[in-house]
Amino acid sequence: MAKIKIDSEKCKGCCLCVAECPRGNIRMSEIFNNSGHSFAEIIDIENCTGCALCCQMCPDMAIQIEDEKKTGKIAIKESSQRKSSKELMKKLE
Amino acid sequence: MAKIKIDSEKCKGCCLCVAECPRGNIRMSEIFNNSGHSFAEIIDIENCTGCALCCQMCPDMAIQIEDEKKTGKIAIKESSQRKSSKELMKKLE
Amino acid sequence: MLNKHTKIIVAGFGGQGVVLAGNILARSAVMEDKHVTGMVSYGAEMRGGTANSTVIISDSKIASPFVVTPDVAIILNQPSLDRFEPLIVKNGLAVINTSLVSQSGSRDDIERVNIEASDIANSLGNKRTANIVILGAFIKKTNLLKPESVISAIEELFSSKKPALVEVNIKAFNAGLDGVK
Amino acid sequence: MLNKHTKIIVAGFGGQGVVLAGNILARSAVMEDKHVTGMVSYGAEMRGGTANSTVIISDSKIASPFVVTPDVAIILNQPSLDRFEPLIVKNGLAVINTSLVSQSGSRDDIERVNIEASDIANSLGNKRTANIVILGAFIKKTNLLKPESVISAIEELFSSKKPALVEVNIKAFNAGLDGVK
Amino acid sequence: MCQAAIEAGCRFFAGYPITPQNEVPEYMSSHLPEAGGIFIQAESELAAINMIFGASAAGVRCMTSSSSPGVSLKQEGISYIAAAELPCVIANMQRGGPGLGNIRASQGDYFQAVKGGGHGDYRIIVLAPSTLPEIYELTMAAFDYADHYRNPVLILGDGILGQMAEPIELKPYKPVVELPEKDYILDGCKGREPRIVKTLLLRPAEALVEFNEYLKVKYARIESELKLCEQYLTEDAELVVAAYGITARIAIDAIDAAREKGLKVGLIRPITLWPFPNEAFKEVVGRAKKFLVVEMSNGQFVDDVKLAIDCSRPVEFLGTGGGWYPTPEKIFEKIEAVYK
Amino acid sequence: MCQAAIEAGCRFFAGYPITPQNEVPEYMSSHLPEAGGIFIQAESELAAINMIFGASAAGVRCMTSSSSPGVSLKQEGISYIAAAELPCVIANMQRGGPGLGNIRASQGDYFQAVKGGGHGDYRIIVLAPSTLPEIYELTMAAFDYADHYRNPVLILGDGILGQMAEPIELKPYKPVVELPEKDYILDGCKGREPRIVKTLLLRPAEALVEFNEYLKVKYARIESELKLCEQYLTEDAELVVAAYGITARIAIDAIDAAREKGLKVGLIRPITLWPFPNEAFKEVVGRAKKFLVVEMSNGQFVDDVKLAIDCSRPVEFLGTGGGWYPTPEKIFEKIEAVYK
Amino acid sequence: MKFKKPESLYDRNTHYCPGCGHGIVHRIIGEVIDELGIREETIGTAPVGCAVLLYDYFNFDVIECAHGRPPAVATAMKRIHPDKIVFTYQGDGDLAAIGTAEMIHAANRGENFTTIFVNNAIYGMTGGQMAPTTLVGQRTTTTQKGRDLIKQGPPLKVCELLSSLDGVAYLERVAVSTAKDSMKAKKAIKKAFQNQIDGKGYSLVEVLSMCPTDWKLSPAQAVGFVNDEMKKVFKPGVYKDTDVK
Amino acid sequence: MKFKKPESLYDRNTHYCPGCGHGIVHRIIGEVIDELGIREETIGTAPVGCAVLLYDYFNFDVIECAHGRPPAVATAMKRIHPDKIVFTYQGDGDLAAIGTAEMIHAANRGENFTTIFVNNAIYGMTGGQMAPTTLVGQRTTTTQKGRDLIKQGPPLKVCELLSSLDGVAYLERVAVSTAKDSMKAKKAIKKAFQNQIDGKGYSLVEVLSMCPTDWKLSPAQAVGFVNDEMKKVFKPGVYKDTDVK
Ligand SMILES: Cc1ncc(C[n+]2csc(CCOP(=O)(O)OP(=O)(O)O)c2C)c(N)n1
Ligand SMILES: Cc1ncc(C[n+]2csc(CCOP(=O)(O)OP(=O)(O)O)c2C)c(N)n1
Ligand code: SF4
Ligand code: SF4
Ligand code: SF4
Ligand code: SF4
Ligand code: SF4
Ligand code: SF4
Ligand SMILES: [Mg+2]
Ligand SMILES: [Mg+2]
Repeated sequence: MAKIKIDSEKCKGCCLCVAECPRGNIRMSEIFNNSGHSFAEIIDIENCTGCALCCQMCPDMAIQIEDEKKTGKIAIKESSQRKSSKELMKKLE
Repeated sequence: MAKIKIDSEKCKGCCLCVAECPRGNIRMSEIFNNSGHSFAEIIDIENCTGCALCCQMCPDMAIQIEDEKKTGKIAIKESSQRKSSKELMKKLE
Repeated sequence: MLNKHTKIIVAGFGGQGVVLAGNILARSAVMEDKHVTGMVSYGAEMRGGTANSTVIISDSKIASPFVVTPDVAIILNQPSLDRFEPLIVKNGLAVINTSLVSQSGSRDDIERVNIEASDIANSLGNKRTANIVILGAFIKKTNLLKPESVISAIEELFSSKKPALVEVNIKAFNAGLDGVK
Repeated sequence: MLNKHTKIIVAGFGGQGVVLAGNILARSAVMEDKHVTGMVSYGAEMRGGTANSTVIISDSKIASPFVVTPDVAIILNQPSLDRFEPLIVKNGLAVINTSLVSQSGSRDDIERVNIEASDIANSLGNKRTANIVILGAFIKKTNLLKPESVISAIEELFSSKKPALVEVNIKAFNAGLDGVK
Repeated sequence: MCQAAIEAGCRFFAGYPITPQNEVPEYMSSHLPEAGGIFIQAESELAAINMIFGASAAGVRCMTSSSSPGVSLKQEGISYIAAAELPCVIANMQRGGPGLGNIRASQGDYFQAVKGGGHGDYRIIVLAPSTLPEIYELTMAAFDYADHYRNPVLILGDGILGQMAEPIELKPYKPVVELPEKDYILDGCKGREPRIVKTLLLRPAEALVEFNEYLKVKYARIESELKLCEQYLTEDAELVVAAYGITARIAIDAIDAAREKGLKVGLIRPITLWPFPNEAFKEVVGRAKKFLVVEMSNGQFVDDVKLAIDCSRPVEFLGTGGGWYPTPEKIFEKIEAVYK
Repeated sequence: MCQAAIEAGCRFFAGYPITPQNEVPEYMSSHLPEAGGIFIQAESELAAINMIFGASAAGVRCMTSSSSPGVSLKQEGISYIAAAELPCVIANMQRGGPGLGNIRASQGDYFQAVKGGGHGDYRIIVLAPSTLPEIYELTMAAFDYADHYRNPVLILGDGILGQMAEPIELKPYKPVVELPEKDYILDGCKGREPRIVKTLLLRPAEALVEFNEYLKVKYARIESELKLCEQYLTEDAELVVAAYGITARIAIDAIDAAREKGLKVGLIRPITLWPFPNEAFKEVVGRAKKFLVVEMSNGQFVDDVKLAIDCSRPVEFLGTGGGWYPTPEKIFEKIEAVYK
Repeated sequence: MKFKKPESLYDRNTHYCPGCGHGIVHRIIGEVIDELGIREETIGTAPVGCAVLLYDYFNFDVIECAHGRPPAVATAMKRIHPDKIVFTYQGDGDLAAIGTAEMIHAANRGENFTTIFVNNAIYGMTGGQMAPTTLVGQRTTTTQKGRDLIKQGPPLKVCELLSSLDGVAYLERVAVSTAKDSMKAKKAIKKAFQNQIDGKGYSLVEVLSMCPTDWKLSPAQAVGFVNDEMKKVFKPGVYKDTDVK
Repeated sequence: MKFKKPESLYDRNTHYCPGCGHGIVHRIIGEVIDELGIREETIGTAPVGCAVLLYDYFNFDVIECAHGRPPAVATAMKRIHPDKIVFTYQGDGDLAAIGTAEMIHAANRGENFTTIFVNNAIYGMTGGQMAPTTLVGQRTTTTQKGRDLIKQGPPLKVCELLSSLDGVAYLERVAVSTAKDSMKAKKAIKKAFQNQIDGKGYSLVEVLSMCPTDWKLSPAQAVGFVNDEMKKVFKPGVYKDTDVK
């Protein structure tokens, strides 16, 4: 399992990694980061092969892979965005 | 016989026509024209085929052919240069 | 400086439609035969970052088109509040998109209108209309321009380029009007 | 204007070496520690046509380097005579290459030195040295510069570029000196 | 500006994109062809100005537009067009300089426009509008002046004018000066002698001198005929603010404030920067004790003000370089400080 | 000029041929490589000036040379070099303009050189030699001023200076001002922080304003430190002729003639055109009753003379445009006419 | 597998729009320079275009040039510092429009520097005007009905154009529109730098790149545009390689 | 056989040096324009170069352009007067150095005018400096030891360069160094004008031409230089012809 990290504050939400992942293992967040972008998240860290195709495609160097050998937890930086759009939606119902 | 004419005042003495004439029928004058150039002369008008190769090559449009059918005299415009270099040479001897 | 004109700034992310909002205001004012000037600034950034659009509306001739100290600030996101709130004139007005602005401002000598413009826009099915929602709130609060003028301006500006969007934007504007008691 | 300097013009066809002749004069004057300025003009033409070179030689500092009214005109062909003879100062001098100048000039208030420079050059086997021949005549007539200086200048200027030509040019210069009684 | 140009019969536009004036080529690219005109996005500003050279010689009303660095690249071409006496309109929406600078509004190209950034003794007519309605009017007039005098006309704007909105009352085009017949157009010599458009004047040797003498007379004529200038509250002003373009508008706010405080301040705003409206300045000099020049540069326009009044009054200066505008507050402060 | 440049350590030259300054690249092409330098015949003047931009940033003393139309093409680049504060030497051997004009000597590019033909508020140091020995000296000094002030220096000559001969006493190079260490050079960031040479100043928003404020101070410093001017017989002159470059030499003949006739005439000859030697003019003003400006243009230099003396004396003018020089006779006539 | 920010790049957010190809190209260049160990020897040139601020991201010396003139600047730089590594980074407006002459002549002289040419078929920075490389039919702000073959001519193909020049050592066209393409692009860019180290002369890599903003497409659509439209006209491949006879 | 001055030329002596190729090219153009009967429809452009004064010799409308910019001027001229015949006459400095960008872009846009490109491998007017087309080893005033392949690069081959451009209709390289060549040149030039009449787009004929003066050769030697040296590097022939598939 690769130690893959997506820096949510670097991510600009372009989704290019999503299309690139052969495992379909990346999705876009429902919350926004500080710059107002929905950002990429790994769906299932166990499922990631560490092929780095996502990294190859990311225009913002938001995805890094620390080491393929060691296993570890995915560290998605917490977005400092306050409300998810889902929450907002709810309020409106 | 072609009615060929070389305008000695147009001629700048480049000699390009001389090399081009398949009949070897052009030579350079021993006198100078008003601009100080030795100029092209037809050696033997009878020998000219009117092929116009000389005209094709002349950068100064100094050679014209009036009509291929009619015969006529070659009209080399008289240079207004006063002395030939030969005359000068003689004086020095 | 001399308060003969109403100076308005609309500020937000590039992409939130601040320029369009400014244009709609300007166009509406022209329809009411007022004097008006509009200006756009992309800040120091070429791409991304904040953008703002300023409009001056007046009954008399306008000299300087610059807005340094706005009477009204229409604020679409947090960085814009941080930047422009301090510049609002005393007793001025801030119209704030509270969907994207959490920290409330620091001034207590200005009036405030809060509206969850982005949320309302989302609920209308087009999140890009938050700029229009907030315009509605602004108009309702100030009565600076007639709602009809704004609606005509929206019709005019969209119908040429994106006629499909006329309807949802008018809805958004009305939602904004209704969003303010 | 003020006759403290000797103003010389060398004029002829482009290609007759007027620039070189001017350079040799200037160089010789420098060798004699005189003040000197030189200038070249191609007339209005880019190619062909007439060229002239002017030199001022003086024992004192030279202000304007222009020669409008020469003290001496060294004339290599007919058009140059026609153009520059009228400009020569009263009691000035014209040195004329009579090989290529047939009509004698119209001024009777100037001195004249005639030399068949082109013919002499031809006889030396290099018709391009007419410019040097005429320089010889000029020096002989005026004694403005020492013949040795001119010869050194010729050596200097040719030896770097075309050493083969040093000899014939010195010959030409001497022929010029001898050509004037 | 574009609408005005098309209305005035402009039928050829060549330009190269540069912020802050991209709206111009963008507008032209779609509207000019609709009006039967030709729009070319050139490969560079050099190509653009030389296309204008060709278009003008071909006989149509033509225009190009750019901003500071791009206008620098056009200097050789402008010198050629002036030398060939071809009419054309050039717009410079100035941005902050020098170098790449920034894309804010600036008045840093005054010298280039008014003194001439190209080589040789030529002059171009320089118009400095301060509102969008004025841009509209002056653009139309620019084509007329260009044709009337057979000379390039430069509209010296700035990034703000390029990007602001203001209602314009559309007026149909009507020439403001007499338009001479264009007898220099190249369109094939059918039924007439061949024509040559050229700027090389080699023969006779005096040809270029004579041409320059002629230009001098022509320019003197333009100077005597064409001077536009606006005044505001100068009748009794003891301090006269001199400013042009957008800066003049800002100054008005400051002047109004000063008047409220009882300071007798007025404004003089040249609309033609060349010819410079010297007479208007001379007229004002009789009353004013002092001048204050305000410009968005570190001091270029100020020289012409001094020369216009023969240095007969103190000329104070408030300048902001680097694409920044002076606020009414700052101008007001300066007014208070220099007013005595 | 070339010898002086090489002697002063110039090791990079880029140019594009143009009459009348072809001798410069021709000389450089053979002699610079011999001195271990680099000569490039660029594909255009634009390429040449931008090569200079690169060469200067790379840290070597560098130079380019051209004549009027070619210098117009360099205006954008010059603005960039000034904005990047890179030292370099540019020569303009002016020819007759505008347009292609002719190839005679001219002083028609004064405005372009002194006011700045490029965009933005920048200044370049302008040196105007009048003799070949002076060209030799000033060329060496030009490299020093450029390095000292980190600013482009323009040598404003003319076709005559480019093509005349005059003996020069060769002197070994010795810097005329202190030469600061070049801490801006780009040569790879080994052992140091990366360096950037740039002219775009976007962030913070005030960056460019501040830079322009800084430039203003820098230019004021140059103005206070560097002013070269020569005077001739001005001690008792009632009429002072103001002329620069080759024109000043011609004027001297006329002045000598005037003196012979008892007219008290002198000459003031600025050697730096920017900074303009205002002080020298102010000093002369105390004594002189009138000025006569002589220049080979239709009137460009004359404005600076007026400004230098605050328009406090009448300034008469004798100009010849189009690449023609005024003869001593003509100047003398004018002197007689205006002398009262 | 490991994937980290190269040392040649600072750890900063860029100003590029979401999905912009410039970011990918930057990353590749950074990696190549790291791998070749030449960061401290490198001098980059910044163009005028969206990448004008590249010095904010690259961790080595950079000179920002006038629009279109990087090849002239780089020529001087490299001649003066023949032992340093010099590269130009240019957009299609910069390289193929205003800077055509400088590019062609530097290439033809065989100047020993490297050019990374980012072809996004548009003027990005100025807001989406037609570029010389805009496709026929492509809408831009100055060709609102699509580029017209008759009025604006066909797109300019830089690799094809340069391939006839004797002075050029290496020309390849790549893309960054898929991960695979990016890896190929990296190989090409590495070779272009290696050529310079080996003194082989002028090398240029043309990179087909996305500009979602000015194409008015989503990033995903933009990728599609490169893959489906651009590659058809601008065929990827090696156009010249003096190593291969 | 008859050989007379064409009507499109005035009966004047030219300012060209003895043996200069410009005179031959002028004559050919004059004849072609006469034969096509388009004298009164023609607008020529003069370059900056030895041919700058061509309007003194041609008997039709001419506009003299800034150095290198005739293609830009001609573009405007032809677009405004699509029914007139517009041609540029340019030297190698004008077209292949300072005017590279204008030439390439006019060609690529497929502007429907004709270019006569007189390649004499030197800057004639300014006194013999290196041109982009100067041969390797050729001495000029700025390459006194001969053009050096490393320092100045190889000569720029314009026909080869342009042949990849989709916008170009016709490219041929000819010479005027023999009578035969001149006749071929005439054919090519006639076709280039005919193409314009037929609306086929950009046509360029490159003419290898003599400059005895700046080559420092006699006219006869200059002819030899074209035949023996230039033709080796600049191979005559048709480089593109959209008529031929
Ligand atoms: C002389 C000059 N002309 C024009 C501009 C305006 N300008 C800035 S970037 C640019 C084009 C950018 O397009 P490109 O080179 O393709 O880069 P991109 O932004 O697409 O990456 C232009 C025209 C300028 N700065 N300077
Ligand atoms: C902007 C500018 N740069 C340079 C020149 C000088 N110049 C005049 S002609 C010429 C080159 C001529 O060479 P070419 O184009 O080959 O024509 P040729 O004389 O050989 O026929 C140059 C560089 C100029 N007039 N304008
Ligand atoms: S490394 Fe490969 S498998 Fe893992 S998320 Fe990225 S693309 Fe998917
Ligand atoms: S490619 Fe990078 S920037 Fe784009 S969504 Fe994925 S992580 Fe974010
Ligand atoms: S026409 Fe032919 S044969 Fe007669 S002179 Fe000329 S080349 Fe010789
Ligand atoms: S080719 Fe013409 S110019 Fe040359 S020598 Fe013959 S006739 Fe005279
Ligand atoms: S405009 Fe285009 S090229 Fe520029 S940053 Fe945005 S996506 Fe990238
Ligand atoms: S210099 Fe050369 S190209 Fe020019 S006229 Fe003379 S021979 Fe012809
Ligand atoms: Mg691009
Ligand atoms: Mg040539």
